Amino acid sequence: MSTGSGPLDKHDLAALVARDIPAGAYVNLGIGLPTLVADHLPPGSGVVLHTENGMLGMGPAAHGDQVDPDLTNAGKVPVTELPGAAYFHQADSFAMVRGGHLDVCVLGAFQVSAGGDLANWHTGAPDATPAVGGAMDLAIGAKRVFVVMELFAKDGSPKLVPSCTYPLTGVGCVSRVYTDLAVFDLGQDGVVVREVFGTTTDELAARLDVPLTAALVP
Amino acid sequence: MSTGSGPLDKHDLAALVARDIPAGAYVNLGIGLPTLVADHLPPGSGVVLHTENGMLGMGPAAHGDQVDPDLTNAGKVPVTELPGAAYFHQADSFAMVRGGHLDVCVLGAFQVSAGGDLANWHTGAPDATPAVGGAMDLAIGAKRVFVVMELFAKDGSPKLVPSCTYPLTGVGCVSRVYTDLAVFDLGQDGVVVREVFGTTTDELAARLDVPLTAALVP
Amino acid sequence: MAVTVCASPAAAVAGVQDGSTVLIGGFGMAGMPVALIEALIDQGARELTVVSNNAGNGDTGLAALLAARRVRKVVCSFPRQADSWVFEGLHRAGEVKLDLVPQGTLAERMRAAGAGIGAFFCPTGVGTPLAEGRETREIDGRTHVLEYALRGDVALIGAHKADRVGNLVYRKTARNFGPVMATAATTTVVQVSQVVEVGELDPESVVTPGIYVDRVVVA
Amino acid sequence: MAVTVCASPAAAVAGVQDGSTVLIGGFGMAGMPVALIEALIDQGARELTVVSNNAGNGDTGLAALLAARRVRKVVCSFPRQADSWVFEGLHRAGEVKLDLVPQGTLAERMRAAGAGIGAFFCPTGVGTPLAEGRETREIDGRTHVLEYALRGDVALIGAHKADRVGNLVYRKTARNFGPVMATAATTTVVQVSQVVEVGELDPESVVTPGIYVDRVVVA
Repeated sequence: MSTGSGPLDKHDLAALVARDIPAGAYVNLGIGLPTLVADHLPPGSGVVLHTENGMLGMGPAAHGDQVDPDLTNAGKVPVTELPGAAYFHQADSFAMVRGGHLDVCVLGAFQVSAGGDLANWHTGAPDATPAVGGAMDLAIGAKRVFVVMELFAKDGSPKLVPSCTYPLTGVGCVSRVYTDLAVFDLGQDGVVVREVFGTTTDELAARLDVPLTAALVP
Repeated sequence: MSTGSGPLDKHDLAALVARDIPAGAYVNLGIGLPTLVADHLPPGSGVVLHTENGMLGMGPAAHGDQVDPDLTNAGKVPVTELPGAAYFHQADSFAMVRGGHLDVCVLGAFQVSAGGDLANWHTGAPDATPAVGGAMDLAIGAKRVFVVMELFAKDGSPKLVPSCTYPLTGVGCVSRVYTDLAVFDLGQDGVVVREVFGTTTDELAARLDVPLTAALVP
Repeated sequence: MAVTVCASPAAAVAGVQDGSTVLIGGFGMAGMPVALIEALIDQGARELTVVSNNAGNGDTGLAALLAARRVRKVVCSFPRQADSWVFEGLHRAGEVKLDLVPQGTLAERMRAAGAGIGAFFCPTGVGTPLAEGRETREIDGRTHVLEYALRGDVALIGAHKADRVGNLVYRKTARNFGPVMATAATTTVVQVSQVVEVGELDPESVVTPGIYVDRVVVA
Repeated sequence: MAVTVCASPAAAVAGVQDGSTVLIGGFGMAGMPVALIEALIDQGARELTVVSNNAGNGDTGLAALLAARRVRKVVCSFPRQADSWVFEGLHRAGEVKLDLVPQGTLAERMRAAGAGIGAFFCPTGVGTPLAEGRETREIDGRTHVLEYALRGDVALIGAHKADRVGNLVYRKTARNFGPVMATAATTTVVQVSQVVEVGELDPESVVTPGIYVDRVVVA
């Protein structure tokens, strides 16, 4: 259990997630912060990135002459193709997602509940245009769903909550939450604090409304 | 309404079916007698043959050096590939069948009922090993199902019957029956005799246990 | 039946009826059949239900169809994008209905329509507002929601090359919804970069066999 | 996770448990992974449920597995062929059970397993003995029967080429059940003619992406 000198910035957080992705894993990275994880996968890890618009073996973002309007990621950003890639259509792509073939999916979140419920598609605001994309498929489909987010919202309210107040994306699907202040495992043992960054489990327990257990030091 | 000099042999029967397949149609020909229909499709008809083991654009049987163990029809007979062919896997092949994309399917039969029920997969004999293959999918999937068979079994019993005594393949799925003695349309008007060969509608009516209507001469 | 290679996008979209359900391919702009959508605007069909992953970008293509007030309802997974102002304005004003469907379920419902599957039990969305009030069933210890096949009258899709019998190949992630939509519509219209002779496409690499294609146009 | 290129068919089928459900590719002999089946006979797993389109030809391959009395039940569409004497003898003697499934439903049930679909409503077989006593439902004016996903512990399939990350291409109608079974099993083992380097297969033409493949062997 490492403790740094303070909260993690988004790049450190992405690096932390990347560290926990097994070599050779098939991984889907959500839009936004999760996308940064790709920059921290070690060369030769053999990790294969899936993009739900229809590709395995996605490479880094495309620049300049590499840009091809027919080759984008799920965020519609131009990307590149790695050797060993494969293309497939949407029904096949989501068969892959929903069928439990991805080893890890990394998603952002508005809220995660202690029981692993995920809310990341809709704030519930009545005037907001709802948009779900592949979030619900990914939430219930991947073997392990990691969430990466800041632990507290801009207004200071915790995003790891006893039960989500925002509309759900999936029920009991999140197994680990990476935040700027701590990493949490969610499971049968409740919420286990694996690592803290510039804080302590006791401090976190005072700020969160969910019971925390400190992980046994290995 | 043509009347030849006598009952049709199997090649005349196959030619008769081929005559009624529209140019450019996508067609599946069942094992046995229906397979002969391919030999009678006029050159340039643009008819595309589907074989349910995973191909569109099937060509004639392969001979000599053409034989490739990786290229067979649904009867496991080596066949050839025509220009414009496409290969696909079993789920895609039967999605095509069941989804109503084939214009015509030509099948053999043990029995067909006046209401269009088809029995062609199982004699019902208790010691027979049952085998269905793609017969049930084809029966309910194609836009039009033609049956080609002899009108009477070897023991003299009619194969066009008020209701099938053999186990069914599909319910109300057959729209036309080609036999050595006559061609029948099955539909809302009951059993309509379109053509007879070396016999008359009255003679047939006497030998069959289903009400017949003579087609209006066009 | 046999494919028609059309002389113009206008000829390719001729005959679309008012009130049709139109499946429109593309994910963002990749695979979006812009010329066919523009021709559909000129063609004039109204009261359309549009099924597409997104709800239009900028002011062209699907956004222009929406702006021309031809669309009654959009069935999609992700209408909210940086440049989806046309849809958002119409939706907020109550002028276009939205039926929001998870992306995988959207694809699978169209696949089901093309594959002769009436409905299927799907684990996506269970316990969320998108499954509220819907029929569910426990299968193998997991709750599934019943999803019905989603069929189109017309599909407008983009592909890379067609041969003269309608076999299609796509390019990279522009493949997306094209192959699925081609199977799910009564009439499938394809905008391609090139029409090649029969025999030029490798039969092992054809993605959409010609049986699913009715009209092709180079645009 | 990453693919293992195995040194022998024996290594490729190591660890198959007694009582497993084994999906075996092929339509007749086309695509039949004969070397893997022979290795499975040597490996010795018993009480297997075998899912395959046919029930063995002649005295080799699946027929030999049956003759070695390793199979408790066969799930297939077409067990009766000119040379299926081994299966027919055992079935008539009551030593092997038969679960007969229409060919398209067999494929679709495995696809459902691979695609995370719990069950689906299918029009095939309605009103026939194969749907007797089963749950049905009227959808869109047509009766459908409920079919459940069919999953394997192991899939043994044949393909043409694999690259070192497990992407597969097939040859002609030998493709048949391979791509579907690869998605439906916990462990997928593939017999290929050739293993090529990463980058040698065209990403547009890969039929089975490596994500579905666990072990590959040249045989």
